[in-house]
Amino acid sequence: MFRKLLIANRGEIAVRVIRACQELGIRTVAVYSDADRHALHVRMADEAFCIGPPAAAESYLNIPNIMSTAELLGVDAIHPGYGFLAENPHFSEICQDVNITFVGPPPEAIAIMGNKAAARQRMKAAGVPVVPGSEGPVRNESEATDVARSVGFPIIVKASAGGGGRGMRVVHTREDLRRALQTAQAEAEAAFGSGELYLEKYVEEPRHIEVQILADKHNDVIHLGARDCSIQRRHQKLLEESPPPGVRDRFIRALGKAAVRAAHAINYTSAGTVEFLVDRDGHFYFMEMNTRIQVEHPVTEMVTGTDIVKLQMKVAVGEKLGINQGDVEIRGHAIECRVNAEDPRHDFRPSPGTVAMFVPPGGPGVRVDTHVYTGYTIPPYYDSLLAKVITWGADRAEAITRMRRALAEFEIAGVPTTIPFHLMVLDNAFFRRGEVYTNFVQRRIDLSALAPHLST
Amino acid sequence: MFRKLLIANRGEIAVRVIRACQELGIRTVAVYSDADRHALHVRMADEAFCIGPPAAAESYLNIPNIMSTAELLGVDAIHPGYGFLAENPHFSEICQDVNITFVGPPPEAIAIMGNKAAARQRMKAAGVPVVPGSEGPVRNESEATDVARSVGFPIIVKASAGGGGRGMRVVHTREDLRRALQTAQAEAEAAFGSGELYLEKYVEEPRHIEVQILADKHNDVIHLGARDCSIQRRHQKLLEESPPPGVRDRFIRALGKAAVRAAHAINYTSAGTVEFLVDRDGHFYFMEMNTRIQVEHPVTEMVTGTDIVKLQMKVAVGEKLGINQGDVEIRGHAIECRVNAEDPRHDFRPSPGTVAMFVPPGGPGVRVDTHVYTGYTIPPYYDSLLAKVITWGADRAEAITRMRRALAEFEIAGVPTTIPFHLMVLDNAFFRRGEVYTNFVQRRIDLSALAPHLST
Amino acid sequence: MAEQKLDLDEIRAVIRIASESPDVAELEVESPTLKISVKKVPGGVRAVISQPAGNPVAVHSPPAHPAPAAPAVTGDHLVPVTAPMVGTFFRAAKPDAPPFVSEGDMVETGQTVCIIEAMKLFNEIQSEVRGRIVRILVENASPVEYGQSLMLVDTTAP
Amino acid sequence: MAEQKLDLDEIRAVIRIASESPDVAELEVESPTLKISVKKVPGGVRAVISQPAGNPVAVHSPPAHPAPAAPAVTGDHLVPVTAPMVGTFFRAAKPDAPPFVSEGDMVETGQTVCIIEAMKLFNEIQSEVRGRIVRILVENASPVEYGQSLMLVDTTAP
Repeated sequence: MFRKLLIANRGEIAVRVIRACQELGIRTVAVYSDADRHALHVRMADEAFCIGPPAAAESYLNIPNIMSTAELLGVDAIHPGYGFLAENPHFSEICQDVNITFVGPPPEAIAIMGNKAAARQRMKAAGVPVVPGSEGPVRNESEATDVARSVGFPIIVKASAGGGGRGMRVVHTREDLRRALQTAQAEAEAAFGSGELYLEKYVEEPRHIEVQILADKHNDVIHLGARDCSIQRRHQKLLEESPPPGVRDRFIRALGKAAVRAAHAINYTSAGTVEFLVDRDGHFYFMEMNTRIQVEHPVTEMVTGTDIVKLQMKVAVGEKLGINQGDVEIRGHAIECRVNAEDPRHDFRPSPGTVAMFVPPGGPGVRVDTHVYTGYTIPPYYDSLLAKVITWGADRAEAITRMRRALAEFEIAGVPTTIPFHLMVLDNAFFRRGEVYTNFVQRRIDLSALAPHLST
Repeated sequence: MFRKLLIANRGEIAVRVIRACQELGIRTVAVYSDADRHALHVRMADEAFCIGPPAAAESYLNIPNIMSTAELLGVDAIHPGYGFLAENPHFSEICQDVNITFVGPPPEAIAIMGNKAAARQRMKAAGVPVVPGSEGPVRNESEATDVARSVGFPIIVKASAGGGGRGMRVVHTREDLRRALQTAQAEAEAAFGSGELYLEKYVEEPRHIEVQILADKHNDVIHLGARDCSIQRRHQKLLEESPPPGVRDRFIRALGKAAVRAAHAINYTSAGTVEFLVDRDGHFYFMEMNTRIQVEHPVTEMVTGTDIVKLQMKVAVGEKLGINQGDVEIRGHAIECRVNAEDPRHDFRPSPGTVAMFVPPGGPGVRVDTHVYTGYTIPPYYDSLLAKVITWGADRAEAITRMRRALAEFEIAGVPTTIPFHLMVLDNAFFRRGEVYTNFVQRRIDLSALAPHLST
Repeated sequence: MAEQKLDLDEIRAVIRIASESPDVAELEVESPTLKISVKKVPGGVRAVISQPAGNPVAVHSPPAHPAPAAPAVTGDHLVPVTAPMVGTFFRAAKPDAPPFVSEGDMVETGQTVCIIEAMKLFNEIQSEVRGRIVRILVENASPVEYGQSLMLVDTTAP
Repeated sequence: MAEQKLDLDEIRAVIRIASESPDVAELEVESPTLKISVKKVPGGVRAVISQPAGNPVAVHSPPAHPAPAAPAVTGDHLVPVTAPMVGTFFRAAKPDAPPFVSEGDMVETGQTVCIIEAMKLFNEIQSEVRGRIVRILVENASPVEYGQSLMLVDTTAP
């Protein structure tokens, strides 16, 4: 196993990685920006090194300072967490060059999945269903028109380098196609530096279901079942669960097989997630692959009894997975709510500040992953995730009532949080019946019904 | 289900019961002494009522004030937790008289198991192995001599009403028997108001293994596997685990069957625990039955995926258990450490005080049951339990390393705790091999090796 | 000469300052005549006020579950009659009987001022001081907690 | 004669100062008529402020992971040279070359005072002020964090 590992991240995921290292007997190095001097990951790590000013570009994205720290402190591995440098093939390559193990997939796998159009072609070739659309990028309007004619409207224009909804346009008629191509291209160029576009049939009211996979360096790939992440707001996941509600085991096995095929097709190693769109008729389509640990990995850990971050280390060091697909057994149901320092009563605006009191929930079936403690000041520079609450139940109903209970007892004073929003979702009759889709929040949740903020 | 339930207890178990009620949609009434005005159970319950001054005899044991509160606030059930009134058959009877459901067994079952000599006879009659010894109480020295001759020395003299080591004497030779009988009788009379004694063969270096059972009012009894509670200090359990290490499944099934037989023999309902002594040759003997929820119930919940407190409510209201023995499946391994406000460097002396900072551990496989929060003042009147940390692992080794990690990250400022002691046990080679017995702490742990307290 | 009475407004102001400062966990203010120490606790503020020349006075913030009409502060001259048990508070021996006492009445030490019914038993509650009943804090036939203030007696009344 | 009323604005001002100083956990201020002690919500770092008559306020706050000899605050006249990047600190351009500066030397604004090696590159670090090097805080060839104080320059030196 590794001797000493640097965590190139902050917040709850840095804490999560440190915990895994402690259980494996690996020494840890935390890096931190000036704004994170009092952060929990700094206090928990064996060593900590300041790598720059608050702005992420100059600290958590500062490859020279991170690599200097890694070399100065003699680490033999780097875990990138999620976000920041986690899906930067260049960073993964630099680690390789200086003989430090990057706990993640090889640079080539990151790069392929980073280009959406290329990934789509590759998956199609491997027999993984993709949404009907263009073969790779479209070069001009007439190509686009041909594709639209063959798959039928509505279609969606997407940027190859895209993400987060930018460079994306839904087109309902042939007449709107040209303008959509132009604006999407301009947007993509501005946002990602590449105007390359591709087309897909627009799947209406889809569910977002993803498969957790694990791959070792001995060509073994397994999946750990599926997660439903349909409860989103502006493409940000807010609540995730496993297994997906109202879905047959057979369907999940089919998804799992497709995900394993996807991983094999790009010689993937490490933990990864293959995301699928599922339409109302139960067809599934490859959407993208996240080549890193994900925020919502704990729901899978809770139902499978695995520790994905520890397994990530195990395969990174070159060991065999040690688990066959037949060993993976799903028990019960797990839900994760992302508690953010955002005010759901005011359009989810981020609300940094000092947490005057922080009493996390506990008791049976409750897991909390957080970097927050009483007295912690949330810096305004990074994302607003305060804590992940994960509940396990013998069935979905128990997981839901337990989550209600856990969120109700979660005491966070000093900043508004998304807890009132989550309680609304948990109480929603459609949600309780398992009727979820990616536009659930717009269609089913009336945010104006949230009681006015007490302090205003 | 119940409409409104009163919790006749305090501390973490009151919080535990409130959590179960919240998940079941039952309104809760907390009762509290003057010293517990700011306690977490008071803050979490729907209603709270002060029932007396700090001394337990005048508050948590004050049956008139508790019953008055129950009637005034119109509750339909009372949960006694553990300790205090939990095993008081009189209290259970009063509840029956006023038509309030006591969440526990019927008074007769409590009474039988409260008299150790009677329980022993009853168990023997039911075919549950008991330690060889007297048939019921011994009336005089000559009877005692006869018993000692037939089972052989060493023998142990015990008080029928006993507990906590009082009224107990180990006798190695015939010559010592008379004095032992006299002093044990005097001690038992002083401590319990009854000088009734019985004799058992003294089992040397036994393990303490107990079986969790659940019984409904429809004559169905199941067991949820076994717990090893051998790590004790002066008859106080400090660390518990499930399943017991180094024991075959077959043995646990045999224990389970004996425990179910014991429950049937006394028409038991509710959750209960049958405790066994296991000798070095693998023979097991009924020791006693605890007719209540136990401190260490979470380890069983973690490996079986059940919620014992919720099941306790379910059977109390008259529903069927809904689980057959065949549904009970043990997954992985769980350990509980009781973190007490006691100083292991000074003979475990209780250390009440204000908890200046309290950051409980989190992450995968960690459960914390506690009533403590940053700023909480531990009153000096009650027991010293601060928090139960329970870890789950795919196997015992993972549960142990996870517990090490969790305890190391547990931040409790302001009072000394038993955490350094637990870390010593977890690191002990004998413990790691599963070689445990009730005198493990005396034999294997060198308390003087604990580093001197930093603040002295 | 020196004014020994507590300046309650001053105390309130200091507590307010502490309450309104989210970063502050404890605040101690000491002047030649007064020492105020405020410790914030989850869900409330605990304040200890001492007058160097006088007796310490404890101020409890309202509990999470407010007891019905428990006065936050009682002056030196106001003594509460408190419930020695849990039960139902009655002002009179029978529904049609006159109340034992009313606001404005003088009471002697040992005089019965109300009844608390508990477990079907009627317990007469006596005043432990002599003085004038200035306020009855609990509605007739209400449930009362242990220690709850039932009425206030002004011991400086002539 | 003396104004005995509490000066609430003064208390507020002290709390504000404590709140605005992220490294400060407790603050005690004592004047002949008033003593104010503030404890902030626990965060990990404890600061002790003392104000002996006439001397400047000294604050020392060791970070959770003590960086080698990094003073958090220096007097007005002492300006630190800080590391603009992570790397290895060298006092000289080559192992056998003389150090750029030594304690007691005068330096001009823009004068190279040390080198930080990072990613095989040698970065010359310049002083941003003119003054006398009163202390070199880091051992030659030691790793330095971003923002770490490397040396102190006394700007009041003639």
